[in-house]
Amino acid sequence: MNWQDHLPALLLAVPLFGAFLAPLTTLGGKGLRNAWFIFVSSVFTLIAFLLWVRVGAAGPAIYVMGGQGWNLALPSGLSIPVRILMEVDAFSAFMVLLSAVAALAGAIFSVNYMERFSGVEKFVALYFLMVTGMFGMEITGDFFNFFVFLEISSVASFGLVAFWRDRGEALEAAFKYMLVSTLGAMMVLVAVAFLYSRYNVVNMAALGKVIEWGMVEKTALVLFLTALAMKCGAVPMHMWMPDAYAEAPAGVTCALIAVSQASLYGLFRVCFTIYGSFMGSPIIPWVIIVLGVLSMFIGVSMAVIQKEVGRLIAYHSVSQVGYMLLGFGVGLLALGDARAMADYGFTALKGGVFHIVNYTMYKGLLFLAAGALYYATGSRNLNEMGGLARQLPKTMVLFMIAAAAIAGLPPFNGFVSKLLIYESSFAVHPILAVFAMVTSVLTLASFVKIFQTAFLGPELKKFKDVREVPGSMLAGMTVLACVILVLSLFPTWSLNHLVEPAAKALVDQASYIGAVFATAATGGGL
Amino acid sequence: MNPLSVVARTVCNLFAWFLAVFGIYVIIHGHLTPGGGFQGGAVVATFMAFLLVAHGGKKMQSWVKKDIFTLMECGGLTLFITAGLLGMSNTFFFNFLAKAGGLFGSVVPIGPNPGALNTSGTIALMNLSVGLEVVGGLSMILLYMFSGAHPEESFGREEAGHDR
Amino acid sequence: MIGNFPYLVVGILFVMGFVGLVFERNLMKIAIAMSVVEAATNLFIITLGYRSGGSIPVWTMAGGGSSRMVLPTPQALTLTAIVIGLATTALMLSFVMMIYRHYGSLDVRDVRRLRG
Amino acid sequence: MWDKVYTNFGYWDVYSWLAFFLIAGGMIFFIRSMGRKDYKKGTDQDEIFFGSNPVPEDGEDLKVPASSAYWGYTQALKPFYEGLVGLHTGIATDYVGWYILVTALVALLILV
Repeated sequence: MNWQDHLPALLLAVPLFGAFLAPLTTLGGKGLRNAWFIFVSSVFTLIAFLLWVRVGAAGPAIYVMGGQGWNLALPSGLSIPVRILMEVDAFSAFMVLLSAVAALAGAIFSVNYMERFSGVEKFVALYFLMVTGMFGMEITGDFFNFFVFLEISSVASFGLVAFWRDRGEALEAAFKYMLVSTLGAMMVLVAVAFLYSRYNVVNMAALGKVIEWGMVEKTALVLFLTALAMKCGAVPMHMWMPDAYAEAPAGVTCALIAVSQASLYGLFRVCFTIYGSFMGSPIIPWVIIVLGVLSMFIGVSMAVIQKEVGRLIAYHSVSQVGYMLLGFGVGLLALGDARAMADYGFTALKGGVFHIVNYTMYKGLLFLAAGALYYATGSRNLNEMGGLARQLPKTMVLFMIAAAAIAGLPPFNGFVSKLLIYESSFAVHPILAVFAMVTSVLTLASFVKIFQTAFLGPELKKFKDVREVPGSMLAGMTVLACVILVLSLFPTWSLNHLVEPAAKALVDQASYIGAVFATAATGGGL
Repeated sequence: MNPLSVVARTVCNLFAWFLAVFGIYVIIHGHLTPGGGFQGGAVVATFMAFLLVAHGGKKMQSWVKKDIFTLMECGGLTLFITAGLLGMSNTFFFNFLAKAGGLFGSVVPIGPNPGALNTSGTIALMNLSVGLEVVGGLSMILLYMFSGAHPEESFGREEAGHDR
Repeated sequence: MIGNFPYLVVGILFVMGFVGLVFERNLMKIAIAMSVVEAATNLFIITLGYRSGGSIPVWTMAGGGSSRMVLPTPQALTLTAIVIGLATTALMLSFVMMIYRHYGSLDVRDVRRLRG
Repeated sequence: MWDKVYTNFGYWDVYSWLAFFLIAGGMIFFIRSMGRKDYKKGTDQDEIFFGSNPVPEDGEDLKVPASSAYWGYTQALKPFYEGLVGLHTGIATDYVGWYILVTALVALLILV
């Protein structure tokens, strides 16, 4: 028995274990707690990396919780899988890897960022619970567990958004986030129930095998589509996003971005793997494209006029999610047509997948830099800042890397994925590419605004004794900056080894289904 | 909140124990009868709610500490995940105790029977740990909600200064 | 006909919950409307699991062999959903409580410092 | 590893960009090194020119606040922005309303 077969289970067990033991680590004082925080984060990042390597080498991996063997998906001659099943294909492994990196950076950053507050052991516990939920959403093989992990990550993130509970704004943001998010999760559950009522299964692969195109399935698709689009912040359901992202502690926001990407993962898993063979009609791809264009444009328009650092960057999250929706929508539009797929569809998918990793890295870094500004100056209002480049030179350099990457300045990575999306969406309709480019220009404009007002300008008296932020915060930001630089300097390598397997796995419905129904997965035993 | 009248307190003192016993019954028979760790834990937590309402928060806080509940919660959850990890020679959450003799290892008799408690392997163990966790967690939620509703009683002043 | 009656109740509950979530102004009533939606979802799943003439899915107690046992999945789904619903309700009520302490109001139109 | 990224329409080559930045940086340093050598620090050559007024002590009086950035842009698009900010009411029930509205619209599109 190979220990690497157990990687999917370990990926969930390690952060869960970390969460449950976190409140006990206070007995050993602050040092033990921080060491535990970093240690567990590093371990799950390592596991995510190993899982990614293994899936890249050996194809989709399945894991049966509680079965007699890890690959015994269909015991005792059953025709449908009934156990809790984890299934990791290249796209899931890719998502797991980048969420783990974002969560690690947020954890390293939070060590010094949160040290002046009480109750940090509960913060650590909630953080690991949120990470568990996020990983679970990305590797689960059935819809009901998807709902459960969605709720685990959501409930943990409500608590984290409201962590500074003596700020009324934080509570308000958490309440609004909670209201829409809980309703969305309920709709996901209703959609699961619809599919269950028709096919008596909740397993994704089994559903993808037997599903037909009828009224019940259409209703379930609508509920999935809007609920998950809301969770990743598509306009006009984006309004919770700037509230929650700006009010959460910065390290949490870095991980919250990865959580919203997990919802995006769910959306595309539903569209490509379950409903993949019914995307001949153009309505659903166009719904996603329209949501994407609206998100891009309205998100960035709102961002330009913001006065708070956090809210400005959070509105950019809305607009960047729009790019991914646009890329995936174009890919979905070409799904039924082999020629269009080769012509522009696969390029759009690659652009979308590459944008997910780029976005998670640079947006995380931007939020961490905004958190560093808040830590150093005690203010979030851009009107009150100025001349901080003298006091915070390292933060400034890291912020500059992220801002250049998001605005798509050469030679950074943001432009590569945007280029792939521009050119493939141009093939569908030129107006889409025009909207995408206008959005990119406005993005650059708003980051010039932050950079100019916060870092440049004359030295202010009230910030005379501001010092550079402490080491762990810089270290957390450096992790993400290094990833951005690697992605920027080796775009061919990252496209060939990181992005392309993921995009291929996304359109390859048959191998996802085949992994569960393989001969090794059937047989006697329990 | 002030304590209720002596009649209410006496009745609560009496009936709270029945609730606790019934909750523990539901937890222990989780693998045999409807219910289980969560439901039983919720019933036991009503025991805390009874005492909290009848005797007021001040007396309650002199009786029990919140740390005990934190310990119960962490202990229960750690026991749960350890039971999962111990099955790792086959898979995570593999039921390695079932039908193996020993602890919870008997085979269930087929047909109507009075209920064999020593069956079902790790499922019973997990019911116990979930019950422990839910008792701790729900009691803590009750205590925190109570102290949040009456901050002056539990903190002596308005809570302040968490952020900076 | 009478078999479809529970779905009618589910529909009514959903509509009641949505109307409450959109048109109510009091945070407490919004939290109650959320619980109504949760209850409607749970009722929906439980109703889906009903088969007339089926027996309980317990192997040793099932009368008439395993062919008449209903699938236990909807019950398991609902139980999990109830547990999650309890957690969200408790958290939501705590938020409402603390929002009242900070804003001095339960009107949703007053709780809007974050906008624009 | 050192290839270009082809997109079926054009390509992206990060190394030519890096070469461009290196050459541009070299030219900038070259031009800078041709500057005058008689500049001295600490004399009045070093002073800030503030319209021949005395320079304020605190930078607060000098800086441009963030809300003044892109004033012309927001002024020109005022009707658009008034509508857009008006939509972001910040009322929690409106958020839910938008979600239900979008679900209903998509359901209309797909189901009918």
